[in-house]
Amino acid sequence: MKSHVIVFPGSNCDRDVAVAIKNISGHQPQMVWHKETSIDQSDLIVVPGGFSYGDYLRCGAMASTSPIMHDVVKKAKEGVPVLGICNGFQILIESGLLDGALMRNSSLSFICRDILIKPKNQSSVFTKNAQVAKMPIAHNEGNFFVTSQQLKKIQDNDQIAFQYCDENGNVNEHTNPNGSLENIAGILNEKKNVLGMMPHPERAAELAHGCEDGKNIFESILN
Amino acid sequence: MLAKIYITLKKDVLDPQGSVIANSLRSLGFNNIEDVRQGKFIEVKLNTENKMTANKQLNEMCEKLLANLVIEDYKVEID
Amino acid sequence: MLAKIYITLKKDVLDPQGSVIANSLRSLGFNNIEDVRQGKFIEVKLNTENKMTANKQLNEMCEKLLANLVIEDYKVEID
Amino acid sequence: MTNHNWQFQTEQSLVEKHGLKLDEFEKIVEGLGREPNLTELGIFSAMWNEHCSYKSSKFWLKKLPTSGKRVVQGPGENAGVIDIDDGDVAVFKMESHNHPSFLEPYQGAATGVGGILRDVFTMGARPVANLNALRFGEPNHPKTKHLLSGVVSGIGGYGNCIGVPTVGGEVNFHPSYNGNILVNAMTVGIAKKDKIFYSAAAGIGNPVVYVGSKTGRDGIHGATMASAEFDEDSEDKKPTVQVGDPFTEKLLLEACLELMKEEAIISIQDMGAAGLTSSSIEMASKGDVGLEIDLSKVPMRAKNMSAYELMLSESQERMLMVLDPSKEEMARDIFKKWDLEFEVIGKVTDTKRLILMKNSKEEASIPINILVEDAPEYQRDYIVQEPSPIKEYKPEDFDQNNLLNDLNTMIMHPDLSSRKWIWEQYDHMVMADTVVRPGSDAAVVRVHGTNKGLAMSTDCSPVYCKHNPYEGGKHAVVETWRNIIASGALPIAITDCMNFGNPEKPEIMGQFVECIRGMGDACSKLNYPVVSGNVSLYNETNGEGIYPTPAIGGVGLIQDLSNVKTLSLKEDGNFLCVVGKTANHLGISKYISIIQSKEEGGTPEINLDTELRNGNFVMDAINQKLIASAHDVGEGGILVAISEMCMSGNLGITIEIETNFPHGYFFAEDQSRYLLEVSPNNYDACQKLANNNNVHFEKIGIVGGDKISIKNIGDQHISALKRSFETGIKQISQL
Ligand SMILES: Nc1ncnc2c1ncn2[C@@H]1O[C@H](COP(=O)(O)OP(=O)(O)O)[C@@H](O)[C@H]1O
Ligand SMILES: [Mg+2]
Repeated sequence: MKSHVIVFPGSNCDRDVAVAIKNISGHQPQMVWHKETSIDQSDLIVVPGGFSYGDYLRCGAMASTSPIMHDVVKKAKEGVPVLGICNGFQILIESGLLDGALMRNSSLSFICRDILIKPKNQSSVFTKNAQVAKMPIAHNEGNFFVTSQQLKKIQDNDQIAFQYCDENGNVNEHTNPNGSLENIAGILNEKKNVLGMMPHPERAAELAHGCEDGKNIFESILN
Repeated sequence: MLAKIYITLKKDVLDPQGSVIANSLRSLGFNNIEDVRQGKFIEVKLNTENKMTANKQLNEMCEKLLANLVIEDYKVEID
Repeated sequence: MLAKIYITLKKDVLDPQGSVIANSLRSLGFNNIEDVRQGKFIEVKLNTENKMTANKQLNEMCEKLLANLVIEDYKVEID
Repeated sequence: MTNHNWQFQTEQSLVEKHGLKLDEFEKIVEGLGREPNLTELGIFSAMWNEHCSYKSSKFWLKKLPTSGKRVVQGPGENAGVIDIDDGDVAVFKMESHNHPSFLEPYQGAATGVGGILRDVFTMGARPVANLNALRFGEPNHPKTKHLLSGVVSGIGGYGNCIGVPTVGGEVNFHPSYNGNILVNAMTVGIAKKDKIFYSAAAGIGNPVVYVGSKTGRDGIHGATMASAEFDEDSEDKKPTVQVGDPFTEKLLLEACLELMKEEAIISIQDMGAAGLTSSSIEMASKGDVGLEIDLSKVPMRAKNMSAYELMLSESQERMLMVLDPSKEEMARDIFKKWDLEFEVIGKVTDTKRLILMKNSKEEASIPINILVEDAPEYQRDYIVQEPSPIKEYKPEDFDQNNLLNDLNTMIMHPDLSSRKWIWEQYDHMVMADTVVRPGSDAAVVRVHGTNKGLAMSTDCSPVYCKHNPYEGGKHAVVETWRNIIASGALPIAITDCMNFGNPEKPEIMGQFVECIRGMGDACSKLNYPVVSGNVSLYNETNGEGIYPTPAIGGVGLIQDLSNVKTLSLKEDGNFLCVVGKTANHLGISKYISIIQSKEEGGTPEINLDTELRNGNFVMDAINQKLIASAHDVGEGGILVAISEMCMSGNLGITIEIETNFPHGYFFAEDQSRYLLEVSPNNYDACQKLANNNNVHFEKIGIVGGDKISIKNIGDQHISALKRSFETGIKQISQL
């Protein structure tokens, strides 16, 4: 089991996700500085949350042009599982690995709180054991948008990974924290080996966090 | 050489920021506001005299980094 | 009537975004970048035909809401 | 001041514009043996102003207790340091950014956070939590909405980006802040005890290195504009508001911590207020050495900056270090990796002078001691005013049928309502060690990789301080102490931020003196020393001072995280018990101010012996695992505290206690009280522990259901209460 966490200037959930992976799998992930150009053989590449390049210009835009991203894209195309969380999701979108765009939250303010998500796709390496789960979000730009054709495409192709919901799995405007189209909280690429999601599973990964629902996603890839 | 770049959201993309601004303006008493859209205005100082190459470069910058073509359009102007 | 508003940071005010964008462009190979400043570009659709009053209104909007006069300058243009 | 016959070349008005008194100027001339040039005048002005010299407050601050078994570093360094066992230390401090936040709330608050973070990581600590203490004017004052939303998004904007969780704080609204809001920011960091960095420069000939952002004309002392030298193109030279760049600060943080792992840094000091001036002088003075700086080497953002501007610029995200010369290249590589400026700008000398060169011309030469040791210190006149009299209230004055309505009105008020609208804009979970999030008493943050944690809370009641500064000073300290105890921790030490009006007015100075006396008595009694702090005076508009506001930030240690308590009720059938006596003190209470719109009746008094006994009892009971949840009784009294426990736990309660003065019992703000949820099995043990310690402990109700039911009075649904609770602050943002 070998995993890698990419570190950009301004990443700030890199350590958190590494700790979660270590606790869950027993293996210490390797941290990869963005200026490097290649990643060793890997079973999981994580693009962590934070404010790469300060979120200046557009979240994820500058990080997506970092040297390491060529190899991340290449590995993703070869089928290596790639997980982007929060700013990592934004980076994967900007690098073209995932469809759509993440715009400013409809409230126009940063939101940090627990939300619930339910899996729509239940076959990918990330979501195969997923259920309704509670975990935090913490972002300013998580308002997912795609054009109507693209939406149809990702729907038809079962690429919607998670939707914001309530305890009973109901998906509606009251359970939508940021204005995302179709309450989308996470999406997959066509091949289903790349997942981008706004919620932070690494912040709901041990008892001290008050909730362990986030472990499921890591367990299903790592074990 | 000073270039100006305008980045705007595509027509059919919702602009949450613009609508909030429009509402705030209305509540300040500007009742004749029909619509507000917010974009970016970027000024780039380039060390070159050649407008042609500058123009080409600036367009490339927009495509590669400054604009997100999924949701945004851009326009380049050179003084 | 469509109006365009340009909001820019005052000259000596630090523009953290601009400098990071400039560095990022340089590392993409655009070596002749001297400086980048990022501002806002706001389009306002107004239901009026009178340019004079529109102009007055738009300036007021900038002073009251759109621009932060402590650190920003603004410019209004009417098509 | 003496009446001078101005006999100097320097214009009298120039001296005044630099905020220096004429006899202070005489002192400068005497010390230098000549008149200062403009750059030197600027340096003196910065060093001798209240902010850097503490000239009005020093005498009194020395009276605070600052030592204790766990104190590793008390006041005097960038931040205080306390021992939290196992070779770990906690490093923390609070600082004000009041005036800049009033001018530009987003940037003012953001740069306030940036500044206090640097104070903490300069000492070698990784920041692990931010807190704040905020005061705004009346909720419906025309400026409040703009200031509140700007300050909150500024604090979030900076903290979220740099990736340090903002885990707590406090906020009040009062007309005394209409024209002068308070923004106090606190940072807590963790370091290894044997890896703390200090500011004293050492090693003659060692390089002085500038790192971080470039220097621009940010926040230069207003006097620049006035001085004759800048007449031409003065528009260009206007000082500008500081803009925060949290991204650069994040890089600076990582680069500094990376370099601190090597044995390279001899001394380090952040550039805060008065930038290069205060940082270089601080280093030289602490190390009893001189510094020679070549200003032309300073990385500049703007063109043609003068020596004066370079020395007084308050550009953010910068640091000054003295390095071991053999490590210079290694250090340079680290900063290069993080894309930061790194420039050797000078060296340590044995002259004990600050010598500034620019393009080979000497711009200043000042003996360090006259800047620091000889700085003016005043024992200002003060008048201690009589505290507001304590008023006795009678049951007949209140209608008990209104009691639950009154409760509803109170918890809807911005002073008592939920602060969720605020903390949801802060990332309070990044670093994944937040164990108790905002919304409980103290926040708890785990020490990374261990099973211990730090509890922290900021508090102050300015209304209490106004009406009785001595009791108010005690209260601010004790309130953090209680919050920390209620979260399951041992309170260890505090930092403070003393926000007051103009100290040249004897009544204001009297408030300051009395608040300090109250704080000192509480700290001594509770073995809870002051390890760092900050003073912000002259908070006035149109000659009216703000209410005295000694904001306190307390820190405690939890050895075993399984002892953490929150205020949420946990289980049907448990007993709710009150610790401490209620004596119907309604004076200056939230009830009187919100329901009766009055501010009268006297500040409640604190008996520090009772306080200590009750607190120790709660700590013991928690450590003996007898307690399910805990909450201190604060503003609003018992019923507000009970409501908070119910709303947070989504559980109701049946209150059985009988009283012939319900308003008095339920809304009084008598001190030294806590509410404890105890399972029936543990009740006897608790009662016995209380008896043995001479602590008043009494069961008042049984947890369960979805309502607050009070015998002989009525019911209130928790869900309805919650709706009211959540409107308060949010409403302001929608005004
Ligand atoms: N400005 C703020 N930022 C973050 N959290 C805040 C702020 N103000 C209050 N809080 C949080 O809200 C809760 C209630 O605060 P407060 O009313 O001061 O409690 P108490 O009366 O127990 O001291 C605490 O958890 C506190 O940390
Ligand atoms: Mg508090």
